[in-house]
Amino acid sequence: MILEGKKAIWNDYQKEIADDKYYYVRSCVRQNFFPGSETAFLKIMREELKKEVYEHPCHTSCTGIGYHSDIVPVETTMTVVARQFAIMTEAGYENLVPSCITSFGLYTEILDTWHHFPEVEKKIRLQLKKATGREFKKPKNLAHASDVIYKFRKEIAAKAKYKLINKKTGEPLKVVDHIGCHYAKMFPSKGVGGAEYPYVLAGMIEEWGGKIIDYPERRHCCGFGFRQYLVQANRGFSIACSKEKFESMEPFKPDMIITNCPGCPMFLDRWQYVINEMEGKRYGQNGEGIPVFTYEEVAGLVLGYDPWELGLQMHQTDCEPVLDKIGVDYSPEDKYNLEIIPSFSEKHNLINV
Amino acid sequence: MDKFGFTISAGRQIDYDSNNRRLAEYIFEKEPSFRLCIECGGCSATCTTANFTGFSLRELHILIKRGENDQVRQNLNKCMLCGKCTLVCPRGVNTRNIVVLAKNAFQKSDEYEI
Amino acid sequence: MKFDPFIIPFNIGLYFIIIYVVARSVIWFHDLSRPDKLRLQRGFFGIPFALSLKEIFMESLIHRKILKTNLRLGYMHMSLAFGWFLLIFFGTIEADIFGTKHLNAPYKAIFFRFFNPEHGRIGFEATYGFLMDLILAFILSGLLLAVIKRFYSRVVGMKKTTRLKITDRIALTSLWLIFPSRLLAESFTCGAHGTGSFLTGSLGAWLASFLPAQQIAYPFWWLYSISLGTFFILLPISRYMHIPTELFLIFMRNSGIKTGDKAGTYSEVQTYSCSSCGICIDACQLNFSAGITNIQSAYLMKAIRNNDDVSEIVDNCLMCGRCDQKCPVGIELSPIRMIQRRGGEAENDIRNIYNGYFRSRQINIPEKVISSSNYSFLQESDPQKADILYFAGCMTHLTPAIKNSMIKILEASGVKYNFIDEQGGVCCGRPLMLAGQDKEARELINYNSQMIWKSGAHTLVTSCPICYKVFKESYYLDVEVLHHTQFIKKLIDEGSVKMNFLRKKVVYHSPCDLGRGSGVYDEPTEVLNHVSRLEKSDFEDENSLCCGGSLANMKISSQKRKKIALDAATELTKNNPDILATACPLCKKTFAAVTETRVADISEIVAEALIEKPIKINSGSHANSIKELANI
Amino acid sequence: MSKHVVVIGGGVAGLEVAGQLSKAGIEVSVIEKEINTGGHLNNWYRLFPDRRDSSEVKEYLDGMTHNHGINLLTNTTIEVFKRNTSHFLITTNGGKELTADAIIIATGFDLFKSSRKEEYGYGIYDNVITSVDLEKMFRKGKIALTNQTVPETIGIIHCVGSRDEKVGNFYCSKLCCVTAVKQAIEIREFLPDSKVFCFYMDMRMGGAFYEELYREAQEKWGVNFIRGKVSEASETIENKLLIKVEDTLAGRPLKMKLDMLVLMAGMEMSEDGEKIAGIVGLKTGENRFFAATDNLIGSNRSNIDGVFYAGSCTAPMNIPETISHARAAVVEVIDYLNDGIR
Repeated sequence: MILEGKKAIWNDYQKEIADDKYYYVRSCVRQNFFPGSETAFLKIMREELKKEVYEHPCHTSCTGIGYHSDIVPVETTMTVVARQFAIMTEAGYENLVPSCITSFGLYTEILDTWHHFPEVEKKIRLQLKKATGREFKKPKNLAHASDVIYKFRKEIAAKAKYKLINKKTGEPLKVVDHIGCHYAKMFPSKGVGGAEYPYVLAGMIEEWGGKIIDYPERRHCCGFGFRQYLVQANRGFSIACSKEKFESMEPFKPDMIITNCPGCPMFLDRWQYVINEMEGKRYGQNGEGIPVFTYEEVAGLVLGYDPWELGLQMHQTDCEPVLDKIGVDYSPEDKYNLEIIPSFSEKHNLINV
Repeated sequence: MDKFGFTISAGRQIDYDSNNRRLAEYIFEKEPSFRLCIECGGCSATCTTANFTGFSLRELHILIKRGENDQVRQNLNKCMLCGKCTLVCPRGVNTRNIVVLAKNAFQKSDEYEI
Repeated sequence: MKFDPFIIPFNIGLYFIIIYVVARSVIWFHDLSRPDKLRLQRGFFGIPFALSLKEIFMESLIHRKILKTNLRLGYMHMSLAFGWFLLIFFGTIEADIFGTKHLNAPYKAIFFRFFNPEHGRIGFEATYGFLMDLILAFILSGLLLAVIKRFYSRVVGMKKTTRLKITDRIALTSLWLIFPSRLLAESFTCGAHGTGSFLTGSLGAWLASFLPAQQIAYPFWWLYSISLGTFFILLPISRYMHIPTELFLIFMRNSGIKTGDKAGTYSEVQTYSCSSCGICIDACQLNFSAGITNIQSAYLMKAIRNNDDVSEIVDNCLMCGRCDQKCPVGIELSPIRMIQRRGGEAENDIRNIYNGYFRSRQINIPEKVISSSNYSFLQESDPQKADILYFAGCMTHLTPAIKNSMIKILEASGVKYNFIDEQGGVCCGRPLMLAGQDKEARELINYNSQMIWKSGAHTLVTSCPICYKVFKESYYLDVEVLHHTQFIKKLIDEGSVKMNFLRKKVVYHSPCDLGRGSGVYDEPTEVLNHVSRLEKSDFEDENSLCCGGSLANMKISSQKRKKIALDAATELTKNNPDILATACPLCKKTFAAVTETRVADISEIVAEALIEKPIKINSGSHANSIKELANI
Repeated sequence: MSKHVVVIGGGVAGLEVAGQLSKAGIEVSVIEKEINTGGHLNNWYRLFPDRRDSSEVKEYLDGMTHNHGINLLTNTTIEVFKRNTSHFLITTNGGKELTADAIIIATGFDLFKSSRKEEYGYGIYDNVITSVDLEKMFRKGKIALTNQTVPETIGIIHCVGSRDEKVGNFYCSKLCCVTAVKQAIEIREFLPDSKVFCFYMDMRMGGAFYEELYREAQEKWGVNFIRGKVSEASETIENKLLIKVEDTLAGRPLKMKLDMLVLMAGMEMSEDGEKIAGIVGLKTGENRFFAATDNLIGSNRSNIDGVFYAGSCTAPMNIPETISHARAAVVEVIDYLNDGIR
């Protein structure tokens, strides 16, 4: 591996990320999958970085799941997205930050389509106007929430309580980064580092002391794939995808996986359990699984947030091995203690405090 | 396992490195013209067997070369050895001998330990 | 003198070989199938026995067939075999007449001169001695040829001579030593006693003039005896086993025993009867065109005798049958090769002398393991009813001109026929058989048989000699199987088709499976004579060449095939015929690729000559106008 | 007064044109941006199809220039280009001014920058090299991995940067297939124990003796040909290259590990050619190469009277084609100089 070559590519793929006044839109599914993540993002942005982040209660699903499952027609999707833009415009924001990778990909795709086919944009504006009476401005800056954390990775590192370093050995933790397919595969220029060698998560990990693993199946889908998972009979394909990834990363002995997509941590996490149930196979060291984190969770851990407040007890593959390696100060007995959880999140569970 | 209502799907990918290609090596050694195939498909087009069922000698050659021996074994015996393929082959591949060698190899051993 | 120790080696060898041959004969007889045993028993008391005696004399002693193909080689074999026979025959009489008593032990005749050194001075004795010297000189002349052949085979008109294994070498050396040592032993004895005729006497006198003849003679008598003894003992494990075996073979053959498709006594007797004369090597196109020199029948027989792995040899053969035709011993070489193909690869035993004498016999060739039904995908056939079936064959579909010509001829003949494989048929099964896969072939044979049976036809016409041969030999059909040349001949004879005479020079190439393989030589040439100027070639009937395209050879490269085809086509087109005619789609395709001369199947030539709508002179209808006349 | 022609580019086409014009009694100047003439020939070890040493062609071309008194300006580029009524004025980077009666553009091609096919990891993975890198190894007489061991399995990817809309090149570079076959043979010559796999989309062996070379590669050298475009390469923990390709003839995806991957970089319009197109005002085609006025009977003619093309600045060409094209340009120039019209 020639690092200079990678750096050259990373330099080629840099994007503009707004530095304040974000209009944040949540993911449909993340709050169920890893409920602490979005809350942690808001806390980091507002409390640690002192940035303005706005959320709107009328924001809806972008219909990306329906769109990618061939259920919702593209024009409908575009009109729904136009409404999101209209609400943002009404709120006086222009820096759109979706929490969901698919939303990010969809917004990017729609903006690009409108750029190349202005008549479509015109038609959608008309449809939105007819349906809701709303008008909109296109976002001035579109960045995924992980782009924003990437932008402030150094600031976070400066405030960090822990480093992604094995406390006992002093070695950096070996981290697998998994990027959601819709982040840059469709529009490589819209992702930090492009599609082949994405840097958005790698940049965070490097900054926070870890070491990124480049394994052969890094490009492979986590297995969510929408249609593959939604129909039960197809789930065999979904899990086969994840398995292929695990088998490919296993020889590198990763300590953890970091992701930036709603579906990926879900599937990489839960399928490890299912594979173990089906085949009795685990891919981590000492007969354990490989803990899977969202980038917000990792940022929260680095900043010294309580693991249980971050929602790590919601992971099916236990996170404790990583916590122990980093040397996080946590109380194992409080893992399922419901009482401590609201103390962290009640403020940020509300919109626009 | 039943409790999930699905199992882990087997991939269709040819894993070249873990496949056993002794059969191919054996045929390369005994019938060097095996190397000369340019995959034109002339053999499959004229094939007597292919007139009746799904059988492609061209594909069979590829599968032997890749070490996909199970698939080879499943299809090999459909060949009637009539020899039309040898006649139409533009590269002079001794197609019949390849089939005969593969048959012999399978008869010698199930594990293609030739 | 009645006894001398030097005769011991000879006696041991002689009694050993007599016992061995008798024992072996008993085993062979025992292993015969019951019908074959009966055939042999009946043969023993009938005409076959007389025929065999005649054949043994003509072939085993005189070597008539070799003489016919190759005079010098024939002379070599004759002088050794017939000469030796004469020597023994007249030697025994000599010992009987001139010896001390009648009915002597064999050694008395063989070493007569030693025991009767004073014999042969005058009169009748001297004349008889002259005869014996003449016979010895006859043998020695043949031996001289044999020695030269070994080192320079072209002297006897052979391009290639067989290669030898070690026991063969020792046996050969002892054989070579027998007659020179007899000559020297007799000469020295004669020299010492002043006896002997023109050869032994003169040589003996000259040798005695400067050597102590009496003392030197004795070691040569030993050498003579040892040579004989060694030769006899090595006989069963050397190629000279063919000498006693051939007698057995001739008798079996005359009794009507055939090779069949499994290894058995008869195939084993045949492999032992091969004298490695090498005529098959010279006949083989793989040898003289393609430079493949290790697979010919002589080598196959030797490899089988030696229990060697024959897999590389058996499959590399065109099965053209030229060697079968040329074999002076009449060994059914192709059927024996087919037995080996069916058998797959034999296990290679550890070789030793013991195995040579008492090896596991060829009866136990391991059967190939064949997987279950391969052709279950074939749908049950439902052919139209017809009197005559036309089965073009796989190869004919690659030569549409033949197929179209046959349709034209069939239409013109007005017969009710069904083109049974018009949309492509199932292979006849012979290619599988040629690969030794009889069981698979049987599946296809059953399928086709059913189809033929269902059609209710009485005649089956095919354009492909490969199909023809297998239809004839391996199908159980109640229809008349005809190759299209036979069918056309019939139509011509019946007057069902009329033809113009084409003013074209045609040379006919007889396809292997049709000619040598099925014995159809006459109809094709008669048809060609009927429509064209058929010219002679150097390779006709049994001596036809193979086009090189044969499906029987699994191993040969396309380049070598081409070379065979090119050589054969060059020979056949030497006199610049207009058409090189053949009767096989495979031959046609093979030749067409290598020659500028037009290559055509007989059916094409016939179709060209065909008067499609003969003007019926006596018919009631007549043309009303010139235009209509032109149309009929 | 003898006429003066300026040839831009000192590669195969440029030197051939210069030599032939000079023989015809015309004064010739060659402008070459590099220190040495010969262009891409300098990077090549042996040339297909008969695998002669490239230096033989180089010697021939050097002979052309040395024996015919050509004014060779190496290390030189064009700064200013002007046209008067009957002649052209060129100012070089050194400030030198040249007056020419006709101009021949022979700027040749650039090899596709393989790092642009990010999925193959050229410049990132240790043992991914290009066809040119391999030629350099041949010249050195040693094929080795970065850890100096000898590769056992080597993959060759055809069509890198050719027939690829994703990198903006729709056209076929035409020479990469035969280069791959030639290099596969040479690898097997150097490393008799190695296994070589060519991954191709189509084997385009159109030139004289190309198909024969292909057959030789299969028959004599046992090179394996797998039909399918490699979609991605990655490095494994053993520092091997894992490639994914569809074995289109088996109709199934295939993965395999290789020690070394050689990218058959295609041909592109040269960067300097593009600059010159701008300076001179020459038209370029959809494939970005110089556009001739007529693809059938005027492939040497440009949209400017007196400016002609020679060689692979108009389209991918092999050496015999380049030489022929250059000689054709000579005829065009002489006609032009004689008649004043083209």
